[in-house]
Amino acid sequence: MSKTILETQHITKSFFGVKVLDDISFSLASGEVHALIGENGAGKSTLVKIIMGIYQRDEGRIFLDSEEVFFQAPRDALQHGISIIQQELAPIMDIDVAEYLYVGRELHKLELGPLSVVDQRRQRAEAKALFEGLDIDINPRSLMRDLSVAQMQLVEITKAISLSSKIIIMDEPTSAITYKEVETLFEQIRKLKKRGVGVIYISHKMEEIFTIADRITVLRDGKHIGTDLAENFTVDKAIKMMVGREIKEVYPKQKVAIGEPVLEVQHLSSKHQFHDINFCLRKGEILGIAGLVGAGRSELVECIFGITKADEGRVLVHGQAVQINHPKTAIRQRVALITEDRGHTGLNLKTSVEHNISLAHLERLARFGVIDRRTEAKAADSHINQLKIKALSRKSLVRSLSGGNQQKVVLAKWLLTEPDIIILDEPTRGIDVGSKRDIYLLMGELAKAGKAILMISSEIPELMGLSDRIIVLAAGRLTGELPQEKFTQEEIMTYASKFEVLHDEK
Amino acid sequence: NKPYAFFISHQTNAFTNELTTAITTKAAELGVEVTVYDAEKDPAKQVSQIETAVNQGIAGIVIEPVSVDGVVPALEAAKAAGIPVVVVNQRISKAEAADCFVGVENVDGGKLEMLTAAEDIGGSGNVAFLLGPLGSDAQIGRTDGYYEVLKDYPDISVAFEQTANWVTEEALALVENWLQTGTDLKAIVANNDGMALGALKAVEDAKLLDQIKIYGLDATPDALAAVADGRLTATISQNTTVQGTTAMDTVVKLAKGEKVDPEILVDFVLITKDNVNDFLQ
Amino acid sequence: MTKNNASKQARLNSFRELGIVAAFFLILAVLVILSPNSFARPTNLINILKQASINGILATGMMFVIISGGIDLSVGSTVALAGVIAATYAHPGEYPLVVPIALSMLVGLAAGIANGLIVAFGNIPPFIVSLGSMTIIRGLALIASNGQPVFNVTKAFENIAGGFVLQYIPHLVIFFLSVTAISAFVLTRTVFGRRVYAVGGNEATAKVSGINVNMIKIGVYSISGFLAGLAGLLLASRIVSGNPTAGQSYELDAIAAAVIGGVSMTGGAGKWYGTVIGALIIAVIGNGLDILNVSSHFQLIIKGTIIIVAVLLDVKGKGNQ
Amino acid sequence: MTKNNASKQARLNSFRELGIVAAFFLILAVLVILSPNSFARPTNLINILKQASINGILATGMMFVIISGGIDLSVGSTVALAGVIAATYAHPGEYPLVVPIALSMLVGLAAGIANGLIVAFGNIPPFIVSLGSMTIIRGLALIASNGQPVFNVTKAFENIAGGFVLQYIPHLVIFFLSVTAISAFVLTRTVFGRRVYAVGGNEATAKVSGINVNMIKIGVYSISGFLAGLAGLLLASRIVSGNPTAGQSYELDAIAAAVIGGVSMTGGAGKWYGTVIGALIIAVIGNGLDILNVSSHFQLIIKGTIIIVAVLLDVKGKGNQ
Ligand SMILES: Nc1ncnc2c1ncn2[C@@H]1O[C@H](COP(=O)(O)OP(=O)(O)OP(=O)(O)O)[C@@H](O)[C@H]1O
Ligand SMILES: Nc1ncnc2c1ncn2[C@@H]1O[C@H](COP(=O)(O)OP(=O)(O)OP(=O)(O)O)[C@@H](O)[C@H]1O
Ligand SMILES: O[C@@H]1[C@@H](O)[C@H](O)OC[C@H]1O
Ligand SMILES: [Mg+2]
Ligand SMILES: [Mg+2]
Repeated sequence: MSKTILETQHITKSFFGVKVLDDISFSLASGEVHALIGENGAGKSTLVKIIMGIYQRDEGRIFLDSEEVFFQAPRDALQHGISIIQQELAPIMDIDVAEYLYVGRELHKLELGPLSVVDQRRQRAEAKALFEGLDIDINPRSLMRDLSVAQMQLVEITKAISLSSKIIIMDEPTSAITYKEVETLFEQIRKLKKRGVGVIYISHKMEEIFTIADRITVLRDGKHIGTDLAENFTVDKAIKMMVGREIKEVYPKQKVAIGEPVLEVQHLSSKHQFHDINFCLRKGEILGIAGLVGAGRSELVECIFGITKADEGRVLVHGQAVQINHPKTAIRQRVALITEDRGHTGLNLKTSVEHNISLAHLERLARFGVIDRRTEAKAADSHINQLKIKALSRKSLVRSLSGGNQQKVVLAKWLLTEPDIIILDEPTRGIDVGSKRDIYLLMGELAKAGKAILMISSEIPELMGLSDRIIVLAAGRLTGELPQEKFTQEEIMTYASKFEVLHDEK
Repeated sequence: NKPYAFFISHQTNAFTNELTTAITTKAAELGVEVTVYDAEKDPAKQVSQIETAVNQGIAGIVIEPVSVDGVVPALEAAKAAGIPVVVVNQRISKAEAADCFVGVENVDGGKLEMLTAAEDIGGSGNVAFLLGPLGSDAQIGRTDGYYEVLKDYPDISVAFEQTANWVTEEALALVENWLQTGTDLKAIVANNDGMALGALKAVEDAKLLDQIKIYGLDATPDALAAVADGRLTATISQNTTVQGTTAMDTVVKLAKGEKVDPEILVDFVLITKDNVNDFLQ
Repeated sequence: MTKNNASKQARLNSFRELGIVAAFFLILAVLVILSPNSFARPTNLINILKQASINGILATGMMFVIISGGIDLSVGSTVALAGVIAATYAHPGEYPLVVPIALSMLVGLAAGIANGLIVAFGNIPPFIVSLGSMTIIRGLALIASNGQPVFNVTKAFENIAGGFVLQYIPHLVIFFLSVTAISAFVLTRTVFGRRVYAVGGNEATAKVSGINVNMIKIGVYSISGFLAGLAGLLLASRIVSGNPTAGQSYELDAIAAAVIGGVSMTGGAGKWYGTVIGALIIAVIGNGLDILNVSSHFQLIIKGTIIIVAVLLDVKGKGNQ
Repeated sequence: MTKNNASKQARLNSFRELGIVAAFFLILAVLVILSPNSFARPTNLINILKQASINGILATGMMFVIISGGIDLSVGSTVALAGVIAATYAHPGEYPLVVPIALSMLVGLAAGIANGLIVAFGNIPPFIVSLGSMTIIRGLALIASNGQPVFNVTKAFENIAGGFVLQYIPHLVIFFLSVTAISAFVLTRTVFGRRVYAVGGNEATAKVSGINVNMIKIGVYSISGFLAGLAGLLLASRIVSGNPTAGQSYELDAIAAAVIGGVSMTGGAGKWYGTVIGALIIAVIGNGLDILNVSSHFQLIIKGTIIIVAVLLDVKGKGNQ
């Protein structure tokens, strides 16, 4: 075994008197990928944030190359060759991609301390080269604001890799990207390993863990459950250690009778985003939408939900053409949309779990405009229980929840509206295996209760495991439709890569 | 042994400072205590301050009001509580609310200033007026005075008339802009010295001082210096110190139960190069 | 999750907001010690409440706007315009009292609606919209009054702000308390109030959650304008005249009260009682320093320092959790 | 995204900022038509530049602060304090010219550093910090000058702002241009400048990227304070006296210039030339309306309207992309 480059001993951390890390010891060797797994709220992000100097530990020690370190700020960690891809994407929106890649370590022409002249041309050139090397199609001059979530995540990956750190922390780096990019990332990780870089890898995707990890550490409720070489683990064993019980049959698909059409999309087009989309969703059906990053799936459902306007085409709900030009109309039609970007369109991070959950449902929780707070509290509590949201209480700030639990809050919000048509855009982003299963079961229940579900997912196994039917988008066009019996990964990928370049319709 | 209270509209120029100094000095001389309340130009604040002071218990009130009517009810209440009230410099809208007014007749100050200017320019030509904050007692009175004089000078026309809010730099920019129009101005008459000095700077920069005469009011030290240099044509003193000492004196008399005149007027004095030396300290 | 946890969290949350309340009592205590016979008198305490009222009413409106993510710089000018209009229709023997009352509030409401419409549909930064309208409304106040104070108003008009309830409690205080009570209810209990927080917290999320964001914006500026109209009426009644130059920089005091009380300038967070405390702190400092006969130039230094230190105590208090 | 799309996007981005420039030229055109003989004279154009200078310098400092996500309300008071100090040390026959010059800028810098330290380490909202310091610094200016203008300064002192280069170009304009040029360079080219955007764009991310966020904050307030000191010196030289009440509400004009020019109040975005255009628009409106001899009440209405409409044109221009 190669030498240990990072070691944490007996780390303890509490928030508001609640212990979220309890005596955690962890180590990383050079050239090693050490996976950190555990349920939502287990403390994974908190641990790596402490290593990075974002949070300060209450107790415990951290050693870097056997020397004890005290990081006051991420700056100190960076200087010691540690970098991080954070779980929650929080880019700087109004600068361009090249600048973002080099923020905090700008390339200079002239060394004058803070007044050093930034060599923007070189930054762009380097950025372009980096992207080419990683086979990522992003223009270094685009504003960060104009990127999709997936593209932002790719930029984060590129940034972390380009830092030439000794230690790279990846906190759910693949939550928004698809197979193709995951492959590219793994290739890079393998290259990094050869250079002796150590990687801490956090993910809820078991295939990824077993593909890339050398060692695995399991956390549960802030406690260290076990560490071992990856080859000594099986998926079932890992899950059992994480959840504390067995979970079998990953995709619990139920048989449901499929009824009449409830949502029909006809010739829907929006300039530069998607073109002439036709499909129909039926009662009791789970319809999957597959596609690569940038296929326009999110744009399509946002348009159906009234967030953006279509240029052409129409939408029918229960056979009636409806003009949905604001989400409030969609909600009145009993449509719900769980958007893919929880930070920007899913949550109000400044308020409590309870107020987030009730947000889309206030009218029906109120009489004469006055909120019935008892009913509200009950509704919030019951959804917190149903979805096993790990929060101190419904009054906790949603900001203080772990990523996966935040995602569950978004789900709870929309379930509370009792929708007939549920659109889910990457609904299990960042959700642990146990909870995923709960959500899958829930989707089954909903379908059984006659709801219609439209689901976008970049995890093809998930899509195949749950859908009754899958439609595939490529470059904004509908390129294929597959009935359940025809689901294969290859088939879906073929349709997803069937680019007929979307011409500018003038 | 209650203290007296002096309410002043603000304490941010030479005039108000001189008034305050006069009052506090006189109080010391008379062996009484005086608390100074600064309303920072807010009429509501002055009302609050009167209420606060009355509530604390005071021997008498001298007030330089922010607003000519705003303070009336508060003063009436004070009077009803047996506290003597002297209003200084600016009249209130209801004279009975106070026991005495000590001050000037602003219209007269405006008249004196305008009359001087009209004579200096030979009774004809364009003039421009720089006004204080619109609606203030001094602005209204002095400007009325200007127009009263102009009735006798049909050949003088007012080319520009604008407020510069007592502020030097506002007056400076305003006059710079007026001068850009190429209008042939003979005189700039300002409601106070602060603005007159701004006008002076603009005119000097445009090298037009030999053509345009400038007039101010208040006899502030910097204005007096400018008059002595022959740059500012004239300023007018409102005998601020006399106003202050008289007011303080009067309120103490009232508190002792002495009778005083309901109105004590102080004269304006024209100050030009000829007599400026009498006023320079 | 459990009842127990929920109430624990609730206690934690509200304890966090207590910093500024503590700062307030600290200031009170210092003043009581420095001036036991004058400051702490019951009549002076009522006096302070009265002096806090007009700013308190403005601050309440401002709180709605700031929580929604906006700002309203035009309230000071609206106070002047509404006051001038009110006084104009309050001359003896002309109109019944209801006319000036209704007109001043309508004027405020109209200003607010205009601000709201431009912010919502023009998509212009609220700072610019209300800076523009602050200037415009001041111009209107000057034009409406021809640049001079409007006086000669009825006794009944004077009595609106000047009167007392139960002999001791000034009408102004009653207005302040009523506005506070209603606002607190609207903000914390109603769908509208909840949506104000949501819009300020995350506008995109609010929209996706079915909230008509534009209506909420128009709503908050309308409230702010309406309350500025009311404040203008009260001020005119208090100074028995409509003064076109009144209310200058009142917007800063109103913002200060809200922000001292913990309303976040970036929107989405703030409590009604924080704003009340903020307004009281400002009034107490002014009153206390006057009573202590601190020279007005030094008052400025002390006031500025207290504001910063009060908020510092508040922030540090929260940080220690 | 194809290459083609990318360069198209880049072009779009820079076109987006043109809205306010167009609005500016529209205002110019209207004034030229209304007053061809006075407004469009070369001497008047230089006059406008001169009148835009002091606000332009303040707005430049404000721009740094706002882009970093802050606000500095204290600049107007700093102008007064620096001016008073400068004038105090500029009496004939007392100190060499360098003393008032250095002192005024040091005073400004000190005020800026103090603001920066409190914002950075106290973690207090910048609005409150600078509202407090605005009050404190005004108090200091009044105390330092004993509440009255400080006059009797040397010719050389008067010449700092009042002189000309090449006979026609006022020193003020040279100062404005130099400040703009240096600031543009710092903001767009240097590590510090780029980090100001990063901090304003997303403070947490900037921190995780290794930026010393506190240093950047202290930096921007220092720049703003320093430039306010310079502006105070220039104003004192321009009005040939140090006036403790000078600079009132200058902060609003400075913020307006920056925001009209497209600087985002929420931080992270803004261009230096936008701020210049913003300051010019404000100066042009003031000059034009004075020249047209519009009554001051109407001036307010027109000014307010133009500010809103200019930004509306800007926003709509961007929206149509
Ligand atoms: N800033 C904070 N304030 C309060 N509580 C926090 C804070 N950050 C994290 N927590 C709590 O700490 C616990 C661990 O959170 P953490 O984010 O480390 O979980 P995680 O293992 O990364 O989960 P996930 O898989 O959902 O990302 C959670 O219960 C969370 O609510
Ligand atoms: N804010 C934006 N401005 C301009 N273009 C955008 C924006 N957001 C997304 N796009 C573009 O729209 C297209 C589709 O976006 P997106 O990547 O979200 O599609 P998707 O199918 O939902 O994929 P994903 O799996 O990443 O959600 C891409 O070409 C993307 O660059
Ligand atoms: O200068 C002004 C003075 O002349 C007037 O009497 O009161 C207000 C002052 O600012
Ligand atoms: Mg996490
Ligand atoms: Mg998507």
